[in-house]
Amino acid sequence: MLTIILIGFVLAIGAIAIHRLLKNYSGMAFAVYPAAAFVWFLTQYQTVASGEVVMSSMEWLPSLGIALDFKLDGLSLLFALLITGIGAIVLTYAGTYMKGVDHTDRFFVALILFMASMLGLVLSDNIISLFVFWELTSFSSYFLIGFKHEDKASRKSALEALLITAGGGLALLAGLVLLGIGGGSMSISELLTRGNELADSGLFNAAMLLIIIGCFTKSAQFPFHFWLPSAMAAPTPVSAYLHSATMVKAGIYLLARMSPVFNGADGWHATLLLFGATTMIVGAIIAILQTDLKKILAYTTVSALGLLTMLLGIGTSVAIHAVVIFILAHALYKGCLFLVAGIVDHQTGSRDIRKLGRIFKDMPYTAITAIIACLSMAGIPPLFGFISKEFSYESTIGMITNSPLTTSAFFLTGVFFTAAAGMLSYMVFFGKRNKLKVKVHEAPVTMVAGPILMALLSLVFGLSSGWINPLLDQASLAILPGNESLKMGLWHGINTELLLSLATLLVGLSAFSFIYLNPRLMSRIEISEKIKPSYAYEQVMEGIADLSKGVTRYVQNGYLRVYVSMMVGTFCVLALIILQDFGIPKISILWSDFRVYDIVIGIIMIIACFYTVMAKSRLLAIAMLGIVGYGVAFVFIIFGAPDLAMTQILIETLTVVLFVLVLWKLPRYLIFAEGFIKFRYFLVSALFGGIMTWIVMIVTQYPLDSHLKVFFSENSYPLAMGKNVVNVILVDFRSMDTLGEIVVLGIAAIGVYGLVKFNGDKKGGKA
Amino acid sequence: MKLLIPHIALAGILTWVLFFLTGWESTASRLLAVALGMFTLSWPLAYFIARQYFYKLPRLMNLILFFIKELIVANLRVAYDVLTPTTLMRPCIVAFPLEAKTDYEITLLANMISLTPGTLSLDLSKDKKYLFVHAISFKEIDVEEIKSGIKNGFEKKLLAVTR
Amino acid sequence: MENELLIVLLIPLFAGILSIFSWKNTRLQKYIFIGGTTALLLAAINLLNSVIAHEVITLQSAGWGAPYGITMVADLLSTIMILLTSITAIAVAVFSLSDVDQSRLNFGFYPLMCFLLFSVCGAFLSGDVFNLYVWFEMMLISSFVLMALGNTKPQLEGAIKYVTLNIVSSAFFLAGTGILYGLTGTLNMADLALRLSAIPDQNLVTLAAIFFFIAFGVKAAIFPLFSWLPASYHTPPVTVSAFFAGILTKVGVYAFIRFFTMIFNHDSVFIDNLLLITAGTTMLVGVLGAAAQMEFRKILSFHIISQIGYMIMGLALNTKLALAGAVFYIMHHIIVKTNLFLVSGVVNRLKGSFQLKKLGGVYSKYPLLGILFVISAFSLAGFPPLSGFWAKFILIKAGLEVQDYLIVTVALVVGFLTLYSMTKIWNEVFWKKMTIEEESEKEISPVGLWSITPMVIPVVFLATITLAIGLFGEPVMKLAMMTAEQLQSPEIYINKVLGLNE
Amino acid sequence: MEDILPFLIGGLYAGGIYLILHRSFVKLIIGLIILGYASNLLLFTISRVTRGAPPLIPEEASQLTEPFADPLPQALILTAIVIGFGIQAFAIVLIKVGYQAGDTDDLDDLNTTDRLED
Amino acid sequence: MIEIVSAAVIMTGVIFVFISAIGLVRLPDFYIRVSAITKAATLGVSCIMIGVAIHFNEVGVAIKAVAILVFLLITSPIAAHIIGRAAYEDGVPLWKKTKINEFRDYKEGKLKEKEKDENASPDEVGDPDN
Amino acid sequence: MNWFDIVLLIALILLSFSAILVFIRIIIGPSLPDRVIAFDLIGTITIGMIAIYSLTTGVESYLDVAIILSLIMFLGAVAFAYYMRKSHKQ
Amino acid sequence: MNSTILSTGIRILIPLFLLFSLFLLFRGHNAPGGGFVGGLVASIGFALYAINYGAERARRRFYLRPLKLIAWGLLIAVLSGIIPLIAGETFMTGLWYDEISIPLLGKPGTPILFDIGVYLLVAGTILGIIFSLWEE
Ligand code: NA
Ligand code: NA
Repeated sequence: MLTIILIGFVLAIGAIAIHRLLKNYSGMAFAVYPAAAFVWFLTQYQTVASGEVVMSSMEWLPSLGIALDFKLDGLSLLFALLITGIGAIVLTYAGTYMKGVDHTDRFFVALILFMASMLGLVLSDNIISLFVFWELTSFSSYFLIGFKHEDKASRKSALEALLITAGGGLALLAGLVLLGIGGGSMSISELLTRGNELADSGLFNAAMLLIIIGCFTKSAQFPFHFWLPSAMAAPTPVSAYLHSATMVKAGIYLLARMSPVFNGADGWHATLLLFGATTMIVGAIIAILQTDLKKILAYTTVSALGLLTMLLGIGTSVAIHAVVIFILAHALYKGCLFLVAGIVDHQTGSRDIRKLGRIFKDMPYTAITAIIACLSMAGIPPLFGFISKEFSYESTIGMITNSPLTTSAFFLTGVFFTAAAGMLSYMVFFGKRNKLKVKVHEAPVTMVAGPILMALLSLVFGLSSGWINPLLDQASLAILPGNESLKMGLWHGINTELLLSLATLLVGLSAFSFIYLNPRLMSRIEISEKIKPSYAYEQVMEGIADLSKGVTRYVQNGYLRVYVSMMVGTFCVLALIILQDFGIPKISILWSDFRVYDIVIGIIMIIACFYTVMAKSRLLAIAMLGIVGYGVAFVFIIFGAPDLAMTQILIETLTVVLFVLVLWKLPRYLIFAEGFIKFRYFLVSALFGGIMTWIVMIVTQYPLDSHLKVFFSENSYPLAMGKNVVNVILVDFRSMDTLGEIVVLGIAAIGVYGLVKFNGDKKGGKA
Repeated sequence: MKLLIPHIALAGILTWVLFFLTGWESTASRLLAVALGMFTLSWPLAYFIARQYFYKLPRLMNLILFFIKELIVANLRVAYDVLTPTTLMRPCIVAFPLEAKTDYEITLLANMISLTPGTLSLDLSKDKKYLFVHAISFKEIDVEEIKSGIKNGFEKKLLAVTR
Repeated sequence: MENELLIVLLIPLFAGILSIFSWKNTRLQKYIFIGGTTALLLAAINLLNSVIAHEVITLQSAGWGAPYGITMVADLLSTIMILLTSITAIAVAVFSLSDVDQSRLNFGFYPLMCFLLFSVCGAFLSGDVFNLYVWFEMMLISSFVLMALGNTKPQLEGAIKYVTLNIVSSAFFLAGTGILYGLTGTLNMADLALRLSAIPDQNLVTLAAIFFFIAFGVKAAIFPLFSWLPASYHTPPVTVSAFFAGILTKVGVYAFIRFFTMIFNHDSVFIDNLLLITAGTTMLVGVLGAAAQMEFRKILSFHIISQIGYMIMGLALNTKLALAGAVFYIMHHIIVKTNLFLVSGVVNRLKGSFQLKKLGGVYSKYPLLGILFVISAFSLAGFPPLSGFWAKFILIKAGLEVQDYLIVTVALVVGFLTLYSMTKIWNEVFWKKMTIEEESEKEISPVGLWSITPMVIPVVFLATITLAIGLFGEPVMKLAMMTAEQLQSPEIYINKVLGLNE
Repeated sequence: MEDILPFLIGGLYAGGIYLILHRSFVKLIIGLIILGYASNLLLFTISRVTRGAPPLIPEEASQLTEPFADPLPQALILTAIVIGFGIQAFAIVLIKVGYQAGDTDDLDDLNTTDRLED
Repeated sequence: MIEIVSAAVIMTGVIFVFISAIGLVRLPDFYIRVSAITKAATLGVSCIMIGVAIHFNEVGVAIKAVAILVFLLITSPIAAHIIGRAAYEDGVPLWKKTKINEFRDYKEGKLKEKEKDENASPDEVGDPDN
Repeated sequence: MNWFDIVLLIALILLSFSAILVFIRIIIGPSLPDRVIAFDLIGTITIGMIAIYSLTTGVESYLDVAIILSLIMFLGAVAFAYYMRKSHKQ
Repeated sequence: MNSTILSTGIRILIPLFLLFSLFLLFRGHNAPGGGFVGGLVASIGFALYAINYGAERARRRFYLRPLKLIAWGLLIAVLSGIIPLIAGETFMTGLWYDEISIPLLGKPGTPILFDIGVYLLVAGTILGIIFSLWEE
C-alpha cells in the first residue's frame, strides 16, 4: 500500500515531464495509475470481505512514535476503491476537458498529488500520518481550486477553502495529539480499543470536540459549509472528484473511523445530529434556489454531507448501514452529475439552467447518463439511490428519540433532492427553450465514458446489491464493531419507508414543477448569494486584518524613543516584582572614610551629567560628557585601576574628538519641548536609575567569592611572567576576549570607512 | 617620510638606551638616566644638538633662566590682580614685528610668549613678519614698551641660541 | 579533539584576515568567502561527529583550566547551531555572487561577512559569560556595518534603530554579567551554574536573570523588545537580511536556551511564567504584525518574531520533548527563513520590487520559483510533511502533555495566522496577474530564472533541506532529542568543563 | 566614595536613558555613551572596590598581597570600554550620515521604514 | 628635608592653580582669561610635578614627572594659541577696555599708516572685525 | 596622619575647589572658546590631582595616567579649534 | 588648520608620541600600559598631523594604509595564538623563551607578540577612522 501511495507522489513529481511528452493523451496515461491501483484493491476484495485486514508498516519517526502504518479494512477499501476508480475516470475525463488550457501539467501534478494523499488518508493506521495526508489533501486542493489563479474570485475561493480546512486541521491536530496522549498510542487500531483509557485520562471530551471540528471543516458542515460552493471555481473534474466523491468525505471518513471510540458519548450524538441536520436542510434549501449547475450540485453535496453526519450521529446499526450505502450511492451519482455538468459546460459554454434547455437530441448519451444519475439522486427504484434512501428512513424510524423530527428533516431533504434532480435533468436537457448561441455537439468518448460507467453502476448496484454487500458490511463493521450484518435489497415489502419514499417523490416533483413554472423565483436567487454564510468568514478575516493593523500600529509605531521606553519599562516592571522582596538597603556612610575630593568628584560628575542632559548647546553637552568621562577615570584612579583610567581618558577624548569632527555638519541643536511626555520619560529614567542603584546596593552587601582574584594574584608572575595583573589577564588568561575586542575595533574602522566613503561615492566606484 | 624615519629610529634607539640604564642601581647611573631622560623627552633640544649648537649651551641656560624669571614675575603680578577686588589689567593686541625667521624659532618664541602669564600669541601673519600678541599691562598701555620688552627679552635671547 | 573545535573559529577568522589583505581584489574575496564557508561546513560536520561521540568537547584557551581562563565548549546544541550557520553561510555566499553590487564589495562586504561568521561561531562556542558578551558585540558591530553599508535612507533609518536598541541591550548584558560576578566571583558558565545554585537567596539569581532576559530578549526579538527587527531587516541587501534572519536572532535564542537551562535553572516559578507569557505574546504579536504588512520582507521579518515565540515556548515548557521541539524548531526555522528571504531577493531581481501591490504573475512565468517558495512558505506555516510541521507538532504535543492548553491554543492560532499571511504573499506575488501597465512600468527585461543561477541554486539547496527534514526527519529528530537530553542534564557539561569526575 | 558610587551609577543610568528618550540624534549618542559609563562603573562597583591599591606586583615580590583591587573586573571593563568605543565611533558616524541622508536631527522623522502605511 | 621642600613646591603650585581658577571665573574677557590665567595653571601643575618628583626621589618617577612637565610646556601654549586664534576668527568679543587692536589694523591694511602716524587715536570699542 | 599627609589633603581640597570653579566657567561660558579653555584647564587640574593622589597612595603608576592625560588634552583642544573654524566657515 | 605654530609643534610632538607609545607597549606587561593604550597614543600623533595638514597629506606621510595595519595587527595577534599549537600547546597559551632577557622587552614570549598585534591594530583603527572622517 505504501508503494501505491509513493508511486502516486513520484508520479506527481514526474507529471510535468510526462505531460510534456504525451501532450493531450497524458490524461489517459495518468489514469493508468489509479486504474492499476483500483485493480490491486479489487484483488484484496475477497480478503477484506471475509473480515480480515491487510496491514503494511514502515517506520518514519520512531522517536515520536510516528509510523507509516497502513491498514486495509472494509471502510478503507470502500474509500480506496472510490478514490482510485473515480480517480481513473476523472483523469481520463480531465485529459480531454483541459485540452488547450494553459499549465495543464500543473493541474495534473496537483490532482495526482491529491489522489495519492487521499489514498494515504484513508489507509493510514497512524493518527499523525493520517493527519499528514489530511493536510496534503487540503494543500493540493488549494492548488486545484486556485488553478485559474488569475481570477480574483478563484484565488479567493482557494484561500477560503484552505483557511477553513487548515484551520480545522489545526483543531484536528490538537484533537489527535490529545487522543494519542490519552490513549497512549499513535496507532489507530490500538486507539480504537482504548476508549476507556482515554475516558480515564480526562481528555475524552476535548479530543472528541477538536476532532469533530476538524472533520466538520473538511466535510463542509454548517457553519463551515460555505467554502464548498465557492470551491466550484475549480475546474469541473476537480469538483467531481474532490468536492463530491472524495475529499469532502474525508471528514465523514474520519468521523466514521473514530466512531468506535466516541460512539456512545452523549456529546458525540448530539453534536453530529444537530450540525448534520442543520447542514442537511440548509444545503438542500439553498440548492434549489441556485441556477448554476455546479452550485446546485455543490449545495446538494453539502446537504448530503450533512445527511451522512447526521446518520453517524444516530449511530445505530441501521444508521451505520445507511452511511456506508449512501457514501457509495452519492459518490456514484454525484460524481457522474458533476462530470455531466462539466460536459454541458464544455460543450455549450454555459452552466446556467435558465439558459440551458432542449439539448437532449444534441447530446443524447450525456443526457441519458444524467437522467439515470438524477433518478438515483431522487431515490427512485431500481437505482442504488433508492436503497440508500430506504435505509436512511429506516434509521430515523428506528431511532429511540426525536424520530418524528429527524424523519421530517429527511423527508424535507428528500423533497428538495428530488426537485433538484428535476432541475438538473429536465431543465437542462428538455425545458422550455435553448438560449445558447452555439451549436451543441456530443462530447468525445473520453469524457462521456466515465459518467456513463458511473450511471450504469448506480443501476447495477441497485438491481443486484449483493455484489457489494460483503464490502459494505465490512465497512459498517469498521464503524460499529459487532454491527449486525447488512441485507440490501430493492423490495422490503410495503412499509413506512416505502410510503415515505413515495411521498417524497410526489412532493418533490410538485416542488420542482412549482420552481419550473415560476422562473422568477430563481432570479430571486441573488438574494441567497448576498446572505451567503461566508459573511461571517469575511467578518472574521476583516477582524483579523483590523486587529493586526491595530496591534502593529501600536507596538511598531516607528518612534525609537517608544521602543527604548518599552525595553526599559519592561525591565523596570520585572525588576520591581523581584525587588519588592528585598528591603531598602541601609546607607552606611562611614564618616571616618570621608574624603573631600571624593565628594567633589561625585558632585562634579552628577552636575556634569545633569548639564549633559539639559544643555541647550550641543558643544556644551559634549564638553560635559567629557567631564563625566574624566570623572569616571578619576574613580578608576581612586580605586586602583590605572590601566582603566588611562584607557578611559584616551577613549573619552577620542570620542569627544570624533563628535567634534562630525558635529559641525549638523544643524542647530533642537529642543523638542513636549511637556507631559518629557515628564513621563523623566519618570521612566528616574525609576530605572533608582532600580539600578538599589540593585548595586543589594548585591554589594552580599559576600564576594574571590577564588579567581586569588588565583590571578598568585599565578600572574610565576606562571604568566607579568607583573601588571590586568595586562596579564588581557593578553594571557583571557586573551580570547582581547582577540574579540580587537576584531571589533577593526570592524568598526572598516565600518566607518565604508559609511563615510560610500556616501561620497553613491554610484559605487573604486574604494 | 624623510623626517619621519629618522624620528622613529632615533626615538626607538633612545628609548632602548633609557631602559637599559634605568635597570642600573648606582647613583651615577641614575643621574645618567635623568640626563638621558631629559635628553630623550626634550626633543627640540635634541634637534639643536644635532645641528651642532653645543657651544651655545651657556646662552641656552641664559634663555631658560630668563624665562623662569619672567614666569615668576608675571605670575605674581597676575595673582595679585586676581586676588584684589579691582581689575587693573588693560589688554591690547599688538603686532610684534618678528626678527625670527625659521618655523622653529617662531614657534619657540610664540610658545614662550604664550606661556608667560599676561601675553598670548594670537596669530601669525601670512608672511610671517608679524606675531600678533594679546598683551596685558597693569598700567597705561604703551605698545612700544611691550614690543621692545619682547624684542629685547625673549627674542634676543632665543636668537642668540639659535643663530 | 580541541583542535576540531578551534578550527571552526579559525576558518572564518583567517578568511576575514585574508579578505582584508586582498581588500581591492573583490573577486579573490569571493573565492575566499565561498571556500571559507565550505571549509566551515566540513569542519562543522566533523565537529558534530566528534561531539556525538564524546558528548562535550572543550577548549581551555591559553592553557588555563576553567574557571580561570576562557573555556570554549562544543556540546550538541552549539554544534548544531554551528552546522546550521555554515549551511546558511554557504547558501548566502553563493547567493551573494549575483546579489551584492560591486560598490558594496569595494567597501569590505566579504570581510565583514567573514567576521560576522566568526562572531556567530564564537558566540555558540563560548563557555564564559563575559566572553559571550565580546562575541555578541563583535556580532553586533559587524551586523551594524552590514546593515548600514550602502547608505540608502531606509538602511540608515533601520540601522539607527537597530544600533540603538542593541547597544542598550548590551548595557543590560554587561550589567547582568557584573551582577553574576558580584554574586559568585566567577564568569565561567559551568562554574556559575554550580555557584549560583549555592546562593541562599535565589531571588538574587532571579534578579540577575532579568538582566539576561532583557539582553537576550532584544537579540532574540521577543515581545516587547523586538521593535528593532521589523524596522531594519528589510532594508539591507537580501544576502544580508537573509543571513540575519536565519542566524542572528537565533543566537539570542541560543543564549536563552543556554542560560535558562544551565545557569538559571527553572527553580523560579517567576521565570517559568515569564518565559511562557513571553512565548505566547511574542507569537501572537509577531504574526499579527506579519498579517498587517504588505511588503515581502517585512512580512517575513514579523514572522521571525512570531517563530521565536515557538522556540521560547519549548524552553518555557522545559520538558525533554519541549526542548527537543525548540531545537527542532530552530533547525527548521533557520533553513526556511533564510530561504524565504532569498526567494524575496530572487523575486525582487525578477520583478523589481518587494511591495506585494507592485508584484504579481511570478508563478505563471517562473513555476519553479513558485514551488520553491511554496515549500518554504508552507513549511513555515507548519504544513505536513514539511519540516515546520514536525517542529510545531513536537511543541504542541509537549504542551498538551504538560496540559498547558492556553499556550497550545495560541500556538495553533498563530499557525493559522501564519498560513494566512504566507498565502497572502503567495496570492499577491505569485498568483495574482500583473496588469500590463504595471509590467511595462517596471520595464522588466525578460530574464530567465537561470540567468541568475547563483541566486537560484541556494534556494533549491535550502528547499531540498527543508523537504528532506520533513520527509526523513528521524535523524534530525534524534539529534534534537539527544540535544534536549543534554540540556536537561547540564551536569555533563559542567563536569566536562570544570574537569570534575575524571 | 564607596557609598556614593551606587547613586552615581543610578544617576548615570537615569541620565543616559533620559537622553536616549529625547528625539535628537546627538542626545541619543551621548545617552548611549553615558549608559556605557554607567555599565562600566556598575561592573567596577559590584565586584567590590579597593582604594588606592592597583593590582601591580611590586618590584621585589612575585605575587600580590592584600589589599589589592580585583584585577579581573578591571580587565573586563577595559575590554568593554574598548568595544564600546568601537561601536560608539561607528554610531557617531552613522548618525552623521543618517542626518545627511534625512536632513534632520529629529529622530521622530525616522519612521518611514517601520510605520504601517495606511 | 626632602618632604619640606616638596611640600613647599607642591603648595606653591597648588596655590597658583587655585588663583588661576579664581581668575578664570572673575576676569572679564576670554582673551584675558587665556593669556593671564590658563598658563598660570599650567605652571602651577608643573610645580606640583616637580614636588612629586622630589618626594618620590626615584629615577623612574622623575622621568615621568619631567615628561609631564615637558608635554605640558609644549602643548599648552600651542593649545592656547590655536584656541585664541579660532576665537578671534569666530568673533568672540574683546573686553570693552581693549583699546588697541593692531591685529584688526593689520587686516584692514591700516597698520602701515599707523606706524607713520603714531598719534592716531584708537577706536572707542574694541570689537574685533568679523 | 603626619603633617605631610595633611598638606597633601589640603592640596587635594584646593585642587578640587579649583576644579569646581573652572567647572562653573564651563557652565556659564559664554562663548565656546571659553568652555574649551576651561575644559583644558580641568584636564590640567586633574593632572595635578592625579600626581598628588599618587603621592598619598605611594603608587607611582598613577603618574602614567597623568602623562596620558597631558598628551591627549592637546588633541581635544586642537579638535575644538578645528570645529570652531569649520563651523564658523559654515 | 594652517598655523605655523601648530605645525611646528606637531612636528616636534609626533616623535614624542611614538616614543611614548612604544614605552607603553613594551612595559605594559609589568606596569600600566600595553598594546591598546600604546596603539592609541601612537595614532594620536598622526591624528594631530591629519587635523593640521588634512588627511590626504597625513595618509601620504603615514604611507601604510590603516587597513593593512589592521590586517597585520590581527594576523600577528592570531599567530601568537597559533605558535603554541605548533609546540603542542593549547591555542593562545603563553610561550616564553627563557634563555635570554632583552632589556626592553624582558623575556620574549607570545603574549608580547599578541600585544604587538593589538598595538598595530589599534593604531590602524584609530587612523582609519580619523583619516576617513577628515578626508571628506
Ligand atoms: Na596567551
Ligand atoms: Na594594559
